[in-house]
Amino acid sequence: MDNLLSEGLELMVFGMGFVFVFLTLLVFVTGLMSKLVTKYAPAPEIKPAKKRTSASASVTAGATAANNDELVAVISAAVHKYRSN
Amino acid sequence: MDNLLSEGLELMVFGMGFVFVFLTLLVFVTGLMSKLVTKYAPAPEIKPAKKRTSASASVTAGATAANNDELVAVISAAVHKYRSN
Amino acid sequence: MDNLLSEGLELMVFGMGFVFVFLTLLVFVTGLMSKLVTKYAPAPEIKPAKKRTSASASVTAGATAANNDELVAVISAAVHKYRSN
Amino acid sequence: MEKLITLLTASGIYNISGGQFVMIVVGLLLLYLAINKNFEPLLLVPIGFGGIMANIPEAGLAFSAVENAVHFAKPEVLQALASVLSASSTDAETLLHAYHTSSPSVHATASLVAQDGGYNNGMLYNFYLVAIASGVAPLLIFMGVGAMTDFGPLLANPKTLFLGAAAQFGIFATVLGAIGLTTLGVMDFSIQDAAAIGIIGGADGPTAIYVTSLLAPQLLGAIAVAAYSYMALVPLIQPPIMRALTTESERKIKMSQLRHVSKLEKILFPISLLILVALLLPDAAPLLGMFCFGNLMRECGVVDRLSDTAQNALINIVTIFLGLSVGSKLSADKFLDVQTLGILVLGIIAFGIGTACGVLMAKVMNKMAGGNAINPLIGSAGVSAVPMAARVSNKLGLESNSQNFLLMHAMGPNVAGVIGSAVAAGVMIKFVG
Amino acid sequence: MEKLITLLTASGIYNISGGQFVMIVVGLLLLYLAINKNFEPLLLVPIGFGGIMANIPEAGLAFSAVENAVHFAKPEVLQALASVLSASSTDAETLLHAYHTSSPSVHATASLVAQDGGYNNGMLYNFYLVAIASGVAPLLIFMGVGAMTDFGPLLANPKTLFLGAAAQFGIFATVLGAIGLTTLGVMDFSIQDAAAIGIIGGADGPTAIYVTSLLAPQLLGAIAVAAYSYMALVPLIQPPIMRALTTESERKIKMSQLRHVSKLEKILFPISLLILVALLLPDAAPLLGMFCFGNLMRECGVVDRLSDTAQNALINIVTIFLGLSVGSKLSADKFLDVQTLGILVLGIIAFGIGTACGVLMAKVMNKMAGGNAINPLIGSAGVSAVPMAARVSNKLGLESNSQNFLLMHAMGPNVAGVIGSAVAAGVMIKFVG
Amino acid sequence: MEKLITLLTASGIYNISGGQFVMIVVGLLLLYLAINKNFEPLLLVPIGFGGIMANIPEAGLAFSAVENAVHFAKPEVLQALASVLSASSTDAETLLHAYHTSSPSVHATASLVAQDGGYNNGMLYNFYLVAIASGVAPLLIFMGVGAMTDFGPLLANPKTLFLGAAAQFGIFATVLGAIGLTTLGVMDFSIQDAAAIGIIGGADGPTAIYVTSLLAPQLLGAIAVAAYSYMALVPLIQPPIMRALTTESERKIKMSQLRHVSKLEKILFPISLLILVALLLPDAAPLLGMFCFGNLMRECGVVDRLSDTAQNALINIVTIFLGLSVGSKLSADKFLDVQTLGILVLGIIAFGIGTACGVLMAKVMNKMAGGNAINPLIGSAGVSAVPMAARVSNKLGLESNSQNFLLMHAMGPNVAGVIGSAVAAGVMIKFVG
Ligand code: NA
Ligand code: NA
Ligand code: NA
Repeated sequence: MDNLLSEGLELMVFGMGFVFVFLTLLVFVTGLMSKLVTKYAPAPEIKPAKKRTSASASVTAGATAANNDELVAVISAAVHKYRSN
Repeated sequence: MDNLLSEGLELMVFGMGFVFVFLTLLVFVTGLMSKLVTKYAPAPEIKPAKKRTSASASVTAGATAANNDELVAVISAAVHKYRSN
Repeated sequence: MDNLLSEGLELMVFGMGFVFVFLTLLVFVTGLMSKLVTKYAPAPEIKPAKKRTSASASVTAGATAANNDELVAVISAAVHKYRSN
Repeated sequence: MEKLITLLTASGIYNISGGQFVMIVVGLLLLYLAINKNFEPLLLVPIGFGGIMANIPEAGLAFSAVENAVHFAKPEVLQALASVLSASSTDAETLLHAYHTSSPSVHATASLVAQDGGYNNGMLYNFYLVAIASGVAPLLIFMGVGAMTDFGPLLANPKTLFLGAAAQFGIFATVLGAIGLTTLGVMDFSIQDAAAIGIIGGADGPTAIYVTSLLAPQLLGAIAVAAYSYMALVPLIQPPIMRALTTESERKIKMSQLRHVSKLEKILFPISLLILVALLLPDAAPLLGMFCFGNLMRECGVVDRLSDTAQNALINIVTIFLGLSVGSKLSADKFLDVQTLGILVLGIIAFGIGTACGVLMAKVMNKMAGGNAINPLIGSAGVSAVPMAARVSNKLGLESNSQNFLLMHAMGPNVAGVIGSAVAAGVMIKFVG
Repeated sequence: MEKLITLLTASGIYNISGGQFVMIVVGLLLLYLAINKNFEPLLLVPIGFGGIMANIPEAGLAFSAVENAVHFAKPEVLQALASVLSASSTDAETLLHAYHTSSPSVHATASLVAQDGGYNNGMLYNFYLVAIASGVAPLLIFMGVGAMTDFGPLLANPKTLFLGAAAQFGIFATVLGAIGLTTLGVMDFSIQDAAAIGIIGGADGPTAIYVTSLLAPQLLGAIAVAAYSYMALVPLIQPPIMRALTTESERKIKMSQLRHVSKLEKILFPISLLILVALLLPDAAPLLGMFCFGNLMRECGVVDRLSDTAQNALINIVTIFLGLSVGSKLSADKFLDVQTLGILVLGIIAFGIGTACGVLMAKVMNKMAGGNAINPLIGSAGVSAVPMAARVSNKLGLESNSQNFLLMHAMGPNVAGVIGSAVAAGVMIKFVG
Repeated sequence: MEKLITLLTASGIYNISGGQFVMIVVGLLLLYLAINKNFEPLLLVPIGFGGIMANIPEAGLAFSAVENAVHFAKPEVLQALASVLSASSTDAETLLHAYHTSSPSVHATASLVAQDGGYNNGMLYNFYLVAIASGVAPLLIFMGVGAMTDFGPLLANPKTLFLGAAAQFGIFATVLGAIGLTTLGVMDFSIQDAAAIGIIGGADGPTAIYVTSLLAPQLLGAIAVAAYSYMALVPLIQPPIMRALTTESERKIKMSQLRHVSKLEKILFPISLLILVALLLPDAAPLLGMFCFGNLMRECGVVDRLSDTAQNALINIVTIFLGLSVGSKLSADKFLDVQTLGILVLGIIAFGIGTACGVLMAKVMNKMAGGNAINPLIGSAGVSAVPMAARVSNKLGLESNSQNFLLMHAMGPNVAGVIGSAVAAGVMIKFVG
């Protein structure tokens, strides 16, 4: 019984301690991450999308937003021709 | 063989009988239920919803329709402010 | 090792051969099927639906498009009456 | 060269049996009926396609690991199977019979032995195990159907429950018919087989599949195909019977409008039904319990997202697997049997008797109510086959009186028929399960 | 005649026990609360309905094959079970105790013996095995919740994570309370039971179910019901505590607007959290891993169709089975126990302490930040109960200052509370699992 | 204090191995490619995330109960495992080798022994068992892809099937390459490994996963990652090859418009294909059967709700589990191997050869058809990688002639490539499975 109680106390101390340590670390990690993001990829809302597009434009030409626009045009034309005969 | 036939007959009598007994009881239970509802919660269509709202308004204030309306207003305001800076 | 190599070669010859045989057969089967369809069920786009309707109209009267139109009318009428009292 | 021979001798065209060929044609026929004639396509497209896949020679998609092992007949595997199954010889028939009649624990051991030998359950067999042998698929479909069902018309006129009761006479008369054929030596049905066949007359697919999977799993293919086909044929089967049993003046009877049913009544109904089931017939609890649960989700108004999923994504997913699983039972050795013929004949008789009893009961009720209150045409809807049977009642009503809309009045007995056949199913499971 | 007697003696009304009757009433009460009072209906409707089905006499829907075999007590089956379970006698209690404490391999053998005897798992028991015993249902719900969660407010003000930490004190204090009651001889909880009960204070349903299924499965029904009920009661439980611990001027504090959070930060957050979990507390990896996965699907913007399914069809399907499975644990012998009373009392204490600690922590942080930066009302949101607790903070804020919208500020601690209790759950599993 | 040490010694940071660290970085890289470079994100987001979770130290999420038991090494459990596995010693390597090479029945027994010792399958391992080891997930994805595929362009010009055949040469050439490397002693692939690696050249994710799970499950992680990565890289890999093998005038060829294809042809095509598979190559029946089933549901027009679910809710759910399951095979000991390097190199060679053969076949067909009928650029689409490869053909066509829209013409060989690689998969399974 006494053993159970001491186990419970220990659980409380270490458990609560660990929760605080973990969330404190998360505060630091999150803060650091946000700082890095703001520093090296500062544009709000619009840049990330833009950045992604331009970065990948050189790599996976077929799959980017730019190409998707183009694709829509192409498909529209194709479908139009295809249906109109 | 004969045994099988008598078993089938018995199954028919008791099966059909039971189906009728069960559905007859259901007729009574349903009728009684409808009568009680019409007597003690008479309002058609609109009351139940209303009743629920008012009854629970006193208990789980945060989760009722009334509060939902309020909530929408609050969120709209919050989002508006949040976005407009 | 040598055994493995010959097994691989055999796999390539028979595998590739089988793929070609299979797809060649599929070309013929598809072509034949298309020819038969064009011959015996020639109408483009509209006939199959029509055919289905008329063919089944005599068989499953309750479930065809024609009946569905009728049904919509019936239900509308019914619901209208039912709600308006 | 050797590889070429392997390929040829393992090809379908080299191995196809007459039975498999016929069953592939049957599968194509089911697809034709489903797609071209609109025969319950949601079930018959997957069933037909599953039936074709089940009969692809050498693929063994519908067979268990043990059945596949017996088919390919490696001597050492057969020996090991004979040993765990305590079979007297290693010939296919003896082994399969011993396997199919073995206890669950022997079954499990035999399955491991077959897997040790390198054989596995076919894809469709696995679908069958998960969807039907476990019982879960029909129950989930019942839950979805519950979530789609509006009990309003029934609550407005609860007496229509009697019509749903009367129409179940088709079920029990057919059981007797099946037993009669056996007594006469024409067929060879056990009492369990007879009960499962009778349920076709309940005109309710998931109920028929559920009962058959419990009482006579070897008949599942034939019974499910019969049940769904006849449900699709309701507009053909019912009208002559309905016309024969009613007079023109009866068919002209205009029923008074249904009263409005409150939300609260609709919420309390599935709960009342569940409690009645709990008190009287626990064996119907899985079927009717899930049905009531679906209906409560629909009506209670606070779990709309669950109700929506039960009526759409979930029931669609389950339907795909249920259909393919039923199709897996369309193998030649099980389906191409004189029993299947018997089932088809008995099934249509069950439908006919059910329809007739529903109409006759409606006539009796009409007499008792003064002769001008209940149109007997709504009695046929008591067989269920929701909503087809109710539409048929409506159609015949309109033929006699173009201003007589019976649809809503027929929906009452129609959904009552679902409850009635689920109760009948519970009685069957209790007595012969 | 014999058949009639069979029917009667197998009916529910003939066999119902007092406990079953009471539990059916409890199930009805849960449905009433869910439907009429809007108590977390998405869970409590299935739980309540499952609870009623679990207590249908003779149906055995919530029992395993072995439990059903013991209930129906065929002597030869009992004998065979006693033999594989090494039980000293064949009376029900001895057998069931031996079964429930047996090793997994003995368990599996006993199950096959019961099936050989003709008994099967009940439908709800199968749902329980697949959904909860496997651990998968709470994890998928966590994934869906992750896909629904916006970490923007938390990222705009990461310090609110401290509030999510402080509110977990309710969990550990309650563990100590449960142990205290045991030490005093009032209750009889093991350390595992105490840990599972404490998690109620985490105010997070899936976390509570996950932890309980690992540490104290026999308490699952009571703990899940308590957790969801108290989450529904948050608007009643929290306000008095919040008012008592704050001054009017504190409640009037207007918080500065949250900064804008970029898309990239939102994408990197779940990944950062996952890596922190991986490095520090592997035992929380399943829960927080699936949560982060859901959130990453939401934020990354390239798998919207997966995120949409995780938030809708999938979470709805899982919720239906999870609810019914939890309901299956509302059987009389497990729920109608003085322990349940203890759980209910301890659960509400856990909620109260968690709320208080959150508020107090917010007061401390406010002091440290100069006394006018953080409204302590947002502290109570740290218990999680998303988004109810945040709404309560907002509501009380508006009462003191009708221009003070705290909702977005309270969402930070609110989602921090989810992380906090998942971490606490990991610690529990590590130490007493 | 003891608890603190427990916590520390069980933490990830204390236990992480170099391999796990590298694999977590690999997982992050996959997420980066998926999210930032749009590399097949629907699969690579779950695969990458699953890979990170699989490498969380001490969590054992990707391990079976037996592997977890061996990792934690309780002496009595190791002793019991050694006994059922007939292993000569209790060291980890011996036990794991005995476990991985044991028969299914010994496997099952060992699993129960590990569970008796208190160890369980990790979450991801369970996902793998249900989704991939059972074979069901790739098949359901194939069904969904079938439901999304329009065979119209192929039916309008069935000869493009030859292009889908030619492009499969990449598969078989790569098998030979893998065997060559083994003969030279550079790598150590079995014939099964070689066959699975070759299938990467089929440019079809679910086919590659299905074949690999049957022939070489230990290579699943590397092969799936290679297959999806290279599919994403199609716009980089194909253009240089296409340009090198065609002349400017060939690339300018304008193809005549495709004829209209009737609904009935589209309905009959999947049925014809199924029957051809049934007659010639039963081993391809699961893959192509489910593909045809999905396509029939799409085209038949009477089961739209099933087709819609197969294309949305169901395929999304399966994709989530398939991705996480594949990710679970990205454990350091299996992925960080020189074999993975070999797989990556061979995979890209397979893609290249397939592309080249498709283009060359198109040139031959163009010559045979008079030299101005078929633009060879559509040949590369025969590798499948639907619809990326067809878009690439279209793009290069536009570069040479801005009025030349090849997209619809390239869709024919593109879907033919799916059929072609499924047939090749069937041949592999037949010969080396
Ligand atoms: Na019925
Ligand atoms: Na919490
Ligand atoms: Na391909």
